[in-house]
Amino acid sequence: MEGTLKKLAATAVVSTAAVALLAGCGGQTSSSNAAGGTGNGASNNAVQTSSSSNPPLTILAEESSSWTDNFNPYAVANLQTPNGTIYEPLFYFSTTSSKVYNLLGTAMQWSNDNKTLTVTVRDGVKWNDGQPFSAKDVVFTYNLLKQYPSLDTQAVWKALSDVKQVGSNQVEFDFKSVQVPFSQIVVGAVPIVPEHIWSKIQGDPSKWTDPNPVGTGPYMLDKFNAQTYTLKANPNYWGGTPAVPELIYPAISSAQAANLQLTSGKLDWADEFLQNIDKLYVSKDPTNRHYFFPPVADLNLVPNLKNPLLANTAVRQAMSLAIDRQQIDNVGEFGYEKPSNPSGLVLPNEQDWLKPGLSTTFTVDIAKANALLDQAGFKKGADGIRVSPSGQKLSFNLIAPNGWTDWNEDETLIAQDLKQIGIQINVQEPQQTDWSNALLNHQFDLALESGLFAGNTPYQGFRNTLYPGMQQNYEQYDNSVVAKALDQFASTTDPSTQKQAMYTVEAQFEKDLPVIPLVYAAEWSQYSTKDYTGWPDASNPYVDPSPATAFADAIVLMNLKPAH
Amino acid sequence: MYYIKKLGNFILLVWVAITLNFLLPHLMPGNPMEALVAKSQGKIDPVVMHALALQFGINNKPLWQKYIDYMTQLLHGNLGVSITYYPVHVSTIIGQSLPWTIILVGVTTVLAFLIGTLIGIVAAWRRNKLFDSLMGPLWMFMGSVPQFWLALLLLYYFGFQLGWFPQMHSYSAGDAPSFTWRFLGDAVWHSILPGFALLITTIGGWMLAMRNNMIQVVSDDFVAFAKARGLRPWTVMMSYAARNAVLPSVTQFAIALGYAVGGQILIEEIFSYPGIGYQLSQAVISQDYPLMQGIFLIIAVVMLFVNFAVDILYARMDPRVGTEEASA
Amino acid sequence: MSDQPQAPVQPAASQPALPQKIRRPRPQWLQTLARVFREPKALIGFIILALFILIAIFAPLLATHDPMQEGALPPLQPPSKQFLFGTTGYGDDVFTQWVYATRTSLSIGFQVAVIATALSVILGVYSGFKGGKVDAVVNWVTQVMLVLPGYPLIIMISSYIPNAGSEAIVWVLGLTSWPGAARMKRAQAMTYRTRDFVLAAKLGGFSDFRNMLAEVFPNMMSLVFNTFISMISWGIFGEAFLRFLGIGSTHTPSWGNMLNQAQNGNALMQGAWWWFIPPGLSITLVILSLTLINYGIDEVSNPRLQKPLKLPKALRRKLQAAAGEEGM
Amino acid sequence: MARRPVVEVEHLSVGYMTPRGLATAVDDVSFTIYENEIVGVVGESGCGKSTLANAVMRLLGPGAYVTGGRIRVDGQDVYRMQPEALRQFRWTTMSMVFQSAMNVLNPVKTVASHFEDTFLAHVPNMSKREIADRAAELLRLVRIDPSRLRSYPHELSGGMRQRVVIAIAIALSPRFVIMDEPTTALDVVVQRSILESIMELQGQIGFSVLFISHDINLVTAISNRVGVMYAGRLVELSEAAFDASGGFHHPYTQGLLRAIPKLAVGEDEIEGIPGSPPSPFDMPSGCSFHPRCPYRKPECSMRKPPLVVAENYQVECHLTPAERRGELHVH
Amino acid sequence: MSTEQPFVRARDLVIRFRVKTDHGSRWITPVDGVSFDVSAGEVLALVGESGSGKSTLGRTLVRLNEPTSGSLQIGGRDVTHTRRSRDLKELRRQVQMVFQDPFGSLNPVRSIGQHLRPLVRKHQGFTGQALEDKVAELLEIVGLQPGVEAAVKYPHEMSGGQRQRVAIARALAVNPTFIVADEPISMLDVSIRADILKLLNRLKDAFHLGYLYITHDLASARYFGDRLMVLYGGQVMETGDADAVVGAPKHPYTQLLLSATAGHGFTRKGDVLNIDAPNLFEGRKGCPFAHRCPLVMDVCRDVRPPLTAVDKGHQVACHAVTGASVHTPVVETSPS
Repeated sequence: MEGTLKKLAATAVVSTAAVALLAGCGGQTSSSNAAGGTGNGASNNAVQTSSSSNPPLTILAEESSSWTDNFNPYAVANLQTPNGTIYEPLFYFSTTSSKVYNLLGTAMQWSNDNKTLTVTVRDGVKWNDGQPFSAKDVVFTYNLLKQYPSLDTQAVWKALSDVKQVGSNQVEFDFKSVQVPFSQIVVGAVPIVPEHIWSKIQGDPSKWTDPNPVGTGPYMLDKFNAQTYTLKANPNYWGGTPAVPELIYPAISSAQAANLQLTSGKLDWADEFLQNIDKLYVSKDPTNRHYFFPPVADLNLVPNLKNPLLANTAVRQAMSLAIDRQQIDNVGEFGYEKPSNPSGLVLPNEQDWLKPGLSTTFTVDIAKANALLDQAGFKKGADGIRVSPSGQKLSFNLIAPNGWTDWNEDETLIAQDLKQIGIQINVQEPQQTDWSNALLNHQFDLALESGLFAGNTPYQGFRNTLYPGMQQNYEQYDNSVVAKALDQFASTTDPSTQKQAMYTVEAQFEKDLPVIPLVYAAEWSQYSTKDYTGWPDASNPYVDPSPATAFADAIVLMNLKPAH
Repeated sequence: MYYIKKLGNFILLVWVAITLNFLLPHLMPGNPMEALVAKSQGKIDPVVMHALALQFGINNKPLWQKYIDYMTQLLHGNLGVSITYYPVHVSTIIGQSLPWTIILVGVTTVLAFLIGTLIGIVAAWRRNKLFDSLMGPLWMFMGSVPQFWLALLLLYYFGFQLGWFPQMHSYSAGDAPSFTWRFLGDAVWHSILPGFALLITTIGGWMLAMRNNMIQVVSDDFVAFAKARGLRPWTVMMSYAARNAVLPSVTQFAIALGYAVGGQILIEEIFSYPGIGYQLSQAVISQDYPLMQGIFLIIAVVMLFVNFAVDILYARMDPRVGTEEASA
Repeated sequence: MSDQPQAPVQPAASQPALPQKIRRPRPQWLQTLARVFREPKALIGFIILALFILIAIFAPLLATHDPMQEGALPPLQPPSKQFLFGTTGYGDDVFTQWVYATRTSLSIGFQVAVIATALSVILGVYSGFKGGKVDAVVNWVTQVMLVLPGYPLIIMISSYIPNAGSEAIVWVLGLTSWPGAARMKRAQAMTYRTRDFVLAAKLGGFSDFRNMLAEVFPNMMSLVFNTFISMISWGIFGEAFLRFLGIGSTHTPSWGNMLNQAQNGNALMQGAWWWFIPPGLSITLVILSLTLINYGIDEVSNPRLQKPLKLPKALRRKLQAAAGEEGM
Repeated sequence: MARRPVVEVEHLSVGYMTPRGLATAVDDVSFTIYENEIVGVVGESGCGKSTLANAVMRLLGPGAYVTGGRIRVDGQDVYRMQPEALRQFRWTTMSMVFQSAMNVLNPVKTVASHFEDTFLAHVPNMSKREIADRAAELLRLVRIDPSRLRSYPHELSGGMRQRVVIAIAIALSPRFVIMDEPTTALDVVVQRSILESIMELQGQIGFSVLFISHDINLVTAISNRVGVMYAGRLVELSEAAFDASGGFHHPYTQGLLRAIPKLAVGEDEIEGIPGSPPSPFDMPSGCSFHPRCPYRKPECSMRKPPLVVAENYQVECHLTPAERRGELHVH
Repeated sequence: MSTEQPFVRARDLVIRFRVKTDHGSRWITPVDGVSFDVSAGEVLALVGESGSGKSTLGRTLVRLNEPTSGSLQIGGRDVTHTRRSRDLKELRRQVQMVFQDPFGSLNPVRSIGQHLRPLVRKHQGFTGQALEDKVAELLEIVGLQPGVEAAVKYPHEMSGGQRQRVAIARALAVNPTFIVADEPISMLDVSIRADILKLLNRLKDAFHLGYLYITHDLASARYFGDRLMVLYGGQVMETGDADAVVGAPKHPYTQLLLSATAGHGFTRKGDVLNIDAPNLFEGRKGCPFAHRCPLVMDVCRDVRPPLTAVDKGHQVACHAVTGASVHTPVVETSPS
């Protein structure tokens, strides 16, 4: 949805920070054992090193009127994307595939009834100031987070009880309880910082701007000014010198300015929402200009289940049947966001988890929807609005943040669709903060909301949305079958047990429709193959293609090869 | 005496402005955390929120306590730390963006004033002649064009379609600000489109005001007396008519200069110009209190200072000021 | 004798003095208005404005498509018989949007003008005329308001109004735009405070309130009207500015919203000028018309701005001929 | 004594263009001012006397046009000069003291810079020193301390301002000075002292004066000859006679004199002229004064009165001298 | 002059204002210790040049100014410091004012009828047709015939003289017993002045009106005033019977004023006099006229001369006149 935040999306820095936070928030453990074997794209590039003559890449990852000289990877408010190319976590868990990348860690091993995770740290890694990297740095990093809760922006110490070095190159993570999926955050979303620098910071390190970042990643800071900063290749990178010698990050303050730059060919990699992208962008240079908009989540119509009318499954079913999702895609979302799957999964990313035999698509069936409502005793009044047996009108407020134009358009379309079955929708567009507060406090009838389900597995998304008491369970769904299945999933590393648990959740989801999925929310990305190839695309969605996904950027960049 | 009174008034107004700057954001519903949660679409874990709250130093101290803290910090010259750019100091952000705003908006304001005033002088002097009947409607039209609309048209046509001018930024990427001709030239080059949009839409106001003042002054007796004395027409026009007619515009000019410090939100956004206006609008939207307050403070102080300076200047330009009698 | 001095000479006296037949002269402001209409520039302004007002009034009749049916048409169609102004990238008819937008934008402009003018009149006239403590307070508030940067303040306020519809925008713009106008009115009202006719009314035993309403206010009509016109401009500009920034409901068609949508939809980049030009040009034309009207009022109500009349051509030629004969 | 004419006004007519048409403000006025002569012109507001002054100076405001006649000053036709020639002619040959002494000085310039501008416009190579010396000398002439050169106009009293203006007016020793109500806004005592200054200067330097005022007593006291204007016409031009009531001949002039309260104890009879001056759009036929004239005859409303020229006066009136004195006609 | 209780009785009136100057604000005293009486039906002419305090004094009688000290009794009631609006209204029912500028004293947007009607309704209680008749009658009293027609006119449609007549009618509408006429003819054309003066005179007799007639013109003061009071620098210089003061002025200032009046003793020769304005700042000493006085003595600069009777009802404040035994006129004063 970034493209739609428009001007209201504040300093995009903040929103990207949040996205970056969440990008890691999904996942499971079962595949983590196997992760060590997954090929690391970076090593492919180790071969060709004569990159200095290659052209630079100009990248737009976030809209900002100007940059500030702050590269502290823990300063949440200003987590600039390139931190992912300067600092690295131990592992990276792809959200668009099941791949797991070994970065500073080379292997993971569960023990102690899935309560202890032992990570083997990579040998021969140097910080970009030439100092050697070791497991000590990893332990230092995690303990720093423990010491300064303000740095622990992923809340890893909520789950951890201890982090300690084992042997020369291993680090042991002790969990308070069995929380296998959460380990992806613990080892996949915490950038490791050098002890020899960070131990010397005076006072709270979260208040330090880290103007000369020392990391292990493939790039390091070159030049900085408020309008543009550049990163240069780290010659000592353990994965070999990246093919792209220089990354340029211009500050662009609005989506429109960014679109202009993009269509002018001045950006090589971007994550812009752009209408008519084929005509505006691709057609200017069809051989080199490409885009890839992988679905990463569902856009849901969230009903407040504490509303007795909306608690009625028949009403939700009827709504789902009446909504023309294709039209929402075509008109509201410009054909970029395909209709969702009834299972609640994001396909094709999570194809592996789909329970066989579930219906594959939503269909529009006004007659059936009307029949469902008739059956449930809702009669149409003189004004065409249905009335419940107890005399209440089927009339609901629908909220979406003001200024999110595509959602605002979607709202209107939904209202038009539901009118046909006698449900009245009052479209409302509160300010983003109010919309958010309404959701958190459950003071709404219907809301548009996109749960960022995407992760390495569907677990986190379902848990967030459906588990009782979760913050994102805005609809207040409470189903013990679902909750039990999710608990079962989290406590095991066995793939087949996990699959069975997921099937249970999917079946319940399709039956209950606790939220009504509409279309997939997509991640935007445009890239040029003029100078470099090897980008993630539909045929090989190895990581999230958006340049706004911090740690994934390093993996993409290490996968690029000169085009000529 | 006159100056002392003005200075006293100035200091008092600065204090009120500071207090208002402090109060206004706090009177608004919500807080930066809520804004951040909203922006992240509500998916920040409560524990994480705790970390953020710690980072931002958000607390539930009573308002008066916060006010005292704020004033104490201010007296130490500390504007605080921005929330959106945490942990960068507000003064750093202002220092980074204000110069560009002053260069772009300040210079265009001055230019618009000079050009508009000059056209106004000549138009009034040659009232109802060809020059006047062309300039009046032309600049009236230009003054009616929405600035951002014109800016976008210019950007798309001259920046995008023709590619004659840069589309964004205040200087070329990869350049570092320096006092070389090349850099200055580059900076001027980058300011042409936004500057033109600002200039062309604001000249009209000055021109019309000056024309009106000038026409009125021209009918004053001292102008007739100057003509009667056989002074050269240029002397009569500039040193008699215009010299007096410009006085009312000077106050307006001060206000315009003051507002110039606030930047031009849309122009800066459209051209990704690293100015303070866009910074401010973003601060407002993200409820970045410290940044908002810092920028508001700068604007208010500059505004008041410019007003104060103009009062002084005005007193020099118009010897009558400050001595007129008023009965109590 | 001279006790009845004009009786023998006043032509009026020779007419029968029947009370019923007495010509009641039009009040001065009506005469002024009539003269404004005779001013060609102002007349053009009135015609343009009238056209837009007609469009606004008859929007439902003029609209060629259903304004509520969103996205039903093929997107980005250039102007044609079917789509007079083409269609948007969202598949809406631009002409239909435009006529309804005219209605919204004009009505917002008028409403803002009503609020701001009323406030500026009430506060300005009252404090200027009354003087004393009330005046001191009002004057202070005005000064402070003038120091706060306008647009950022507006953004700040409006971004916190839940579900900022047109009404919210009207109130925000109306409540923030009175100070400048109030200051002008205060200054003028102050000059009336010591005018002889006001003193005479005071001596007649009438209250200050009555004198303010009956003696002072009617004399300020042209200033009030001037303010009203300027405030319409301000309202229209302000609405466009806020909506372009994305503040306020996007479902109310207005010129600012159309521009916002066109901009979001990259209208210019896609060559869809028909989507981008009408709203901006409409703003320009309406503001221009208002400027022209204000200009006309100025020229007519301020005697020092009145245009000197030229000798009729025939008379001039005759004089030249006579001068030639005389050998001058 | 063979007197040289300095100002010759012949059949001058001036009109203002108004929405209702052309309004004649000065109607066929002719007179001559000789060397070293003071000619006073009196009349009530709107009679055209200021328009006359401005027309002579070729300083008519916007909308006012000379519609006939010609004006020669020092032998040169004022209205046939090129702009640059006119510019140089002004102040070196003719200058003017304006009605509103309060407003004729540029409020943002010092007295000294007014002198500077004036001198430099006509004697470009004059040095600052010379200008300062000359300005000081001029101020002394009008009895103002030269230290006042540094003052701004608002720092001077009305009387002083008017003296400064007079000093500026004679700065370049013009042959002819127009004084348009130079003392109207001033108190009587100040008024008198300024008039004395004017007369003193005129005696010392020698220049002709066209002195315009609404105060017939004042004009009579200062002028050699007095012209009386009514509704745009110069209805009378007479040798100034100090014995006021007997010296004037037009019924209007006599009416004016009767309307003024007298200081002398016992002279308590005053009488206004009935009615008010005609509007330029509603000019009475014949003699424009006839509706207000106590001695009017039938022919007064039918024909324009002839110009009656006598030894020491000229008057436009149908009445015989006896009739004008009201001897034959009792109203 | 009547011997009964005078209608206006002013004693030692002092009025101070604060003014802003280059050197901060200072107090001036435009009216400084002025005492006088005016009886019902009597005209007191107040003569002085600008800055003499005559207008300030005039406005004090209708209490547009409040005296700083002294006492002011009008109609037997002390109104020196009256502030209650009811009492002020009561005062203004008795005392009305006619202003100098006939163009400024009428509201340009209100017709003549609109000026008068509310007053007549409020103060005389007429309504309906009676009100219209009364307004017309008032206008006819001041010489605007026919009244009904004058009532529908707007000020800009009238000449200066007609406007001043309306202003007088407005003052009459309240049925006052006393009128402060502040230079009512100075801005009018000469030919009209006489008629306005005569009108005021006629009203005086018809309604037994008393006037404070403020003017800078000695001749009209003598013509209209019963008694005359010469003011200079806020202080009374000379007061007495109008004919006596003009016919035999005692005070050097009165003499100067008289000699300066054109057409009366005015010659082409004479001394240019010091024309500096009097010092009004608080703390001044002596006689305000001292700096211009041809008879000035040392005592004049230090001691304020008391107002001393030189004749019956004729008082002069001058050390040279009352202090010295012989008075030698220095300026030609005899009218021709």
